[in-house]
Amino acid sequence: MREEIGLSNSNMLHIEDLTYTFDRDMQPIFQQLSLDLKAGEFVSLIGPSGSGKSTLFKLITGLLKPGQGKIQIAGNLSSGRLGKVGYMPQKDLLLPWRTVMENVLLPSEIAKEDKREKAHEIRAWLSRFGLKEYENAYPDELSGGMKQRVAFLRTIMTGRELLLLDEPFGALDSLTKRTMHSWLLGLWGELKKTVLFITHDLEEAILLSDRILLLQNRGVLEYKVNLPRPRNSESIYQPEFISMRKELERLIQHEE
Amino acid sequence: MREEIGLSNSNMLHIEDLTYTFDRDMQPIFQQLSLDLKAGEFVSLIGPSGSGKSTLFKLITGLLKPGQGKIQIAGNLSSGRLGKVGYMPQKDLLLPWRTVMENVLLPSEIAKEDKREKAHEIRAWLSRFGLKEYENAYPDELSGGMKQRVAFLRTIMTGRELLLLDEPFGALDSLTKRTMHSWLLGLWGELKKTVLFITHDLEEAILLSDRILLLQNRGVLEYKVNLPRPRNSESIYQPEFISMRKELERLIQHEE
Amino acid sequence: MRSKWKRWAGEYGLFLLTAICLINIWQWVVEAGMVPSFILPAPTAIGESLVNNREILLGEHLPATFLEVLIGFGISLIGGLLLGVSMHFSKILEKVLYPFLIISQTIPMIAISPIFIMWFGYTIWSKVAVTILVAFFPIVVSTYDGLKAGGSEYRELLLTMGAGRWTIFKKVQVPMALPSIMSGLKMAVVYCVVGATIGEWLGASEGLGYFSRRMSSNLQSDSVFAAIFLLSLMGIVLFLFISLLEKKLIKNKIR
Amino acid sequence: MRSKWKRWAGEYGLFLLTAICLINIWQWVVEAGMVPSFILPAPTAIGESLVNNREILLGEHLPATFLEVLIGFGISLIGGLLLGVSMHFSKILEKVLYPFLIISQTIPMIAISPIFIMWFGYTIWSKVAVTILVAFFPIVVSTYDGLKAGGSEYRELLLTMGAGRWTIFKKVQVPMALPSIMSGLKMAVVYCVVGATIGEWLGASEGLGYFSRRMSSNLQSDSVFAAIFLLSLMGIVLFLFISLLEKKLIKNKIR
Amino acid sequence: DKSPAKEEGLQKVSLMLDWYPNAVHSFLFAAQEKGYFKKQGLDVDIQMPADTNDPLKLVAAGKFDMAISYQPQVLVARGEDIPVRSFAALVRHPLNQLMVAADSPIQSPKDLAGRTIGYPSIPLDEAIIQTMVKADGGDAGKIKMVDVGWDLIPAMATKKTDALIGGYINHEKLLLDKEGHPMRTLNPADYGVPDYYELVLVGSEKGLKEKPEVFKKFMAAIRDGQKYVADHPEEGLSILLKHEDKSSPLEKDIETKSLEILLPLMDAGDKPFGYQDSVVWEHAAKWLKDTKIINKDIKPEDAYINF
Ligand SMILES: Nc1ncnc2c1ncn2[C@@H]1O[C@H](COP(=O)(O)OP(=O)(O)OP(=O)(O)O)[C@@H](O)[C@H]1O
Ligand SMILES: Nc1ncnc2c1ncn2[C@@H]1O[C@H](COP(=O)(O)OP(=O)(O)OP(=O)(O)O)[C@@H](O)[C@H]1O
Ligand SMILES: [Mg+2]
Ligand SMILES: [Mg+2]
Repeated sequence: MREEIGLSNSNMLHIEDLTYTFDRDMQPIFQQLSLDLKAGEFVSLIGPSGSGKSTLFKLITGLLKPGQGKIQIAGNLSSGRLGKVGYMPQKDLLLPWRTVMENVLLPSEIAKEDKREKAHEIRAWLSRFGLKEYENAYPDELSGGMKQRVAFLRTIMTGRELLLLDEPFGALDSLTKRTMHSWLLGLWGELKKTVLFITHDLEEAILLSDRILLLQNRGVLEYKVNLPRPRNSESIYQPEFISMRKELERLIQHEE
Repeated sequence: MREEIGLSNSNMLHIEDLTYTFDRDMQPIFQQLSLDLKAGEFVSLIGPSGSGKSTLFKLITGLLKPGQGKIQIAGNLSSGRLGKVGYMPQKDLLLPWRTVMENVLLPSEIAKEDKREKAHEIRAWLSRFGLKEYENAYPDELSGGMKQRVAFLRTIMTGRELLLLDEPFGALDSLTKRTMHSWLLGLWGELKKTVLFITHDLEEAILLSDRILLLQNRGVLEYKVNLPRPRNSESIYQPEFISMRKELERLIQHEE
Repeated sequence: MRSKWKRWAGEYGLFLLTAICLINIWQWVVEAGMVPSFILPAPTAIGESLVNNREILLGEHLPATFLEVLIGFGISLIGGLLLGVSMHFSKILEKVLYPFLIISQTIPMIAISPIFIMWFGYTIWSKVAVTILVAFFPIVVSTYDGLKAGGSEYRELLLTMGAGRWTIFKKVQVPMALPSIMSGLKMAVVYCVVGATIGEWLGASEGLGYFSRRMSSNLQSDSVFAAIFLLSLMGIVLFLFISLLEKKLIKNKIR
Repeated sequence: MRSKWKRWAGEYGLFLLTAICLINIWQWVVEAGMVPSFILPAPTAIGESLVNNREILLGEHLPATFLEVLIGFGISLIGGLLLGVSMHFSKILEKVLYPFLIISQTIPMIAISPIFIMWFGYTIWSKVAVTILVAFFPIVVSTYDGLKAGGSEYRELLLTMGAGRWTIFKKVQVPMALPSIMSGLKMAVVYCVVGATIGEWLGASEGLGYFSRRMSSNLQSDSVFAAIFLLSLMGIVLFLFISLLEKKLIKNKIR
Repeated sequence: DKSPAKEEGLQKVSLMLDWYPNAVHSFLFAAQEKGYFKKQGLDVDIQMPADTNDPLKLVAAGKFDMAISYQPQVLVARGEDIPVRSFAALVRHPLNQLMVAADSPIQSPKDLAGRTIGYPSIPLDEAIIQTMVKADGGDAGKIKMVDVGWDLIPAMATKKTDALIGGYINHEKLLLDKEGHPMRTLNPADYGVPDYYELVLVGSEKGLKEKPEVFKKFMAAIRDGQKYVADHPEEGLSILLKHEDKSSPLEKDIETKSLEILLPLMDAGDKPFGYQDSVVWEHAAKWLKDTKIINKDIKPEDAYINF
């Protein structure tokens, strides 16, 4: 017992023997899934479409209740996980009746923080994200990629230690994506956030992560990324990088 | 005059001097944009987030009216372009009150085709797309990638000659994506469809396209993909392919 | 079978319990003489009157009122939906008709009852006319407002598929307007009941409204309230029926 | 200034035109003797009566009714919203109260007029009570039904941000329910006018409803219709006011 | 002219009318205007009902001290154990009479066979017709009674019915005449219906027992009022009209004619205004019992009291 607590305390996220099923008559999506995230780690989650990545995120946030097993965040084994992590859903889910600024302010409003101050901070972020002129635009005036950036910024503004990002850069062009990457790496390095990151872009996964988790029906397969940091976008053409990618691809194909 | 008609007739899509502005006081999104798609061509459209790719699609479909310039589809210069192209929007836009099957049946219903027959056809497609068991599921029971596949299938079912696909495979993992690629290439080769394809994945663009169009503020930059067909997913590790990708990346960066 | 009963109890049990409590208090209040029974008769007296008059109440007056309600609601339903839809499609129609619709709601029945009698005489149609006048408004407003709501992205998608206005209307706008429309229908069906009652005041020879008026002039409050009890029951049953329909229609829709 | 006028004309011109046409036809029908003037007086006669009685109509009866409407609507608004919201949050409350709400709508006012007078006497409150009885229902139903509608994804998102029920309610559910609520308010405000009229029949010494009933019993149809004209006008103005509010509130919201 | 000190000494009395103020109520407004109530130490508050049945109930419930109602209604009420009692007869003969168009072939009640009669669905009206036709030797089974709701006049004016019962000779008839539909009336009292009191003043049994002096004072005041109106009909009427002008003007010609009709019907002859004759009560009670309007045995002598 003591050991367990000791173990979980050092981890930001601890999942043990998680089993979840949507419908009783359907196959479980996870069976006995276990994984750990150390504080300050950057871990990517990849896996086939429909394998349950987004569902896992919903379980971690507390939106869904696990059938069996336990989920601990920063050592707290409590069922009240809601509000403990920064979650960016796969759909942008910007409130259509709020402007960009108002949408990004939402977490601060909920945390009852000083709006004026935050608005100032947000304005700085917006211009870094290339959204300077869109502060007062409504979501339906934005392009797909812009919406994603706004949703990403909104997640950042929750100020949580553990960030769950569900394909945050899926709709971004390579240049914008690169800016966001370097920015995310900076944030992660500076603020010691822990990030769990869903992506379909293997290059992105390798570039950003300490570890890559491959979610599959049989469980989770771990792949360690042994690249020195700091990394930058040029790295992707290095031979180690390309060989890693190939290996990962083989792994995925093999698993199927 | 004669020449113009002659020219446009040979093209599936002909855009000339297109200018479009959302708000009067804002900068125009396109200025004097021109482009042509020959029948049976496969062309990718890339460009920074917010550069107007989706807007261009909306103009081509007829959802938006051009400020200046003209758009011809299969030589018809008519303002009634609605219903002439197969359009897959960036958001999946599946009707939440319809099942997967009912959503995919929508174009056939609108075209007043025989439902029973189509349903049969769709069932075959669904299993090819790995959605066999989801025929009667509602959109909110699907993962992000599944929704995208359903939306893609719905676009195919319009049966149009010209397909406008707005990031159709953005939320798909590499394996599923690969299946879809080979399938799309097959469809295009067999049925002689003309495809205009928005993507942020340069590899995808190179792998699939005859030409790549780079949309930027100053206009469209064309890049010809001189790779022999048939191509397959292994091609991406070939040296020509990698050099092409690097060239393209340089081009994008240079443009910025 | 048993679980059905249980569900039913869960659904209505609490209301019944509260109702029984209230009825007991009411009984006590009347028996204690705090309210004279000729103004508010005791529940037992109402029950007695219900039993005594069951034949004419259930055999004659209830069916008569029910028929008026059904016809009135049916016509309001069709007409209201049509009008709401037409107003949605035609700005002109909307601008012309909306004010008249509001006017129709602000006119006290007493002022136009002679007109109704002139037109419809003392037939069932004068009562149906009042019912329609009362039920029309919520149906039109909720249909019109419901159709206004959102969904422009879906509409655009269907446009690109070559769908006409009518198809878009059927496949996108109606499903999206359904919650609002059902909300209006629920109100309308309840108003129909009181509309029929008022209609029977204009002149009738049967119906619960007629019966209650007659008994009122005979100073038989218990019978008046017996009729009101049946009217309320009718209102609740019709309301529940529409609610059920709502659940069936919207169940797998906007979730 | 001019463009404002133009917009106004575009908005209401068509209705006014139609109204003028109809009024002319009406005048002609009455003058031709097709309808007896004591059943439907000529518009000119109504106008004359309006002018002749302008002092008591505008100086006494209109303000009296307006006050009743305002108080009644105000209370219904607050109470209806509160009740609708409470019923949304508490299944128990919903199950207990909904049937009573429906019952309240099916009881013919005339049957309980002695009860009203017993409780409220001849004060303004008996009229306000009727107004509330009439306006409450659409507000509660539309609030309750509006809050039921969709938005579960947004709700989930806010949950993950640590928002409580109340925050989610304020930030997601209220904005999403607003169209439905405004729809209910528009109906309710119109019903308030007729509610005040009915209230005045139960006992009053002023108000447009009182006036119209008095005049009706004296067969002075022109004065009856003069009062109705003012009632309709009040209904339309209040309706337009709520519509304006609706536009302001929902303008940049669900587009 | 009113000193507050004097006002304070006044006893408050509430009175509910049978209907909206009209010529029949002239004596009340005259008594008020001329200070007869004040002279008796009374401050009378006059209200109007929503429904003609309300005044009785509200008096019985103690919400009002007195009300104007109808003699048969008082008897019906006593049959229903509603504790009210009449304490003055205001109009001593039926105002509610059978009306037919002036040019109608109906000359007497027996001619009603096969005709439709409009009425407001009050059982009393049914009894009146039955009695009238039977007394006239007609076949009561061949009559069609049609409920015309609360609107009596349009039923007649739009010729939906051949005859009308439930309307007053001093109101509906005058209005119909004025609108170009001249009416003839057949008095129920001429055809077997007892000559009952149309309008009576009622109080609750409790009130009448506990403070008879108030009623005595009230009677004194309205006797003065009625005397004033009888002596100066024009002035009496103008007091009413002036009072009503403030909220809803009455039509002078109609009310003038109405008062002309009413004054003789309100005159008690050698007895004081309001006096009630035990014979009238007995006859009315018997007739109501015979026609099954009332099913219980009631004592007519308990239904009224003279002051
Ligand atoms: N509400 C639901 N009811 C029933 N089944 C559901 C529901 N939500 C998701 N599922 C099912 O759960 C499985 C996993 O879905 P999930 O969204 O977690 O996949 P994913 O790994 O995020 O996929 P993608 O990469 O396509 O987003 C899918 O098969 C899906 O059909
Ligand atoms: N309804 C609108 N009103 C005003 N501006 C709009 C509207 N829709 C789009 N825009 C603007 O037009 C520009 C182009 O948008 P568009 O959606 O075409 O970009 P995109 O190239 O598709 O970007 P992405 O790759 O991020 O999807 C953006 O700057 C956006 O803000
Ligand atoms: Mg997902
Ligand atoms: Mg786009």
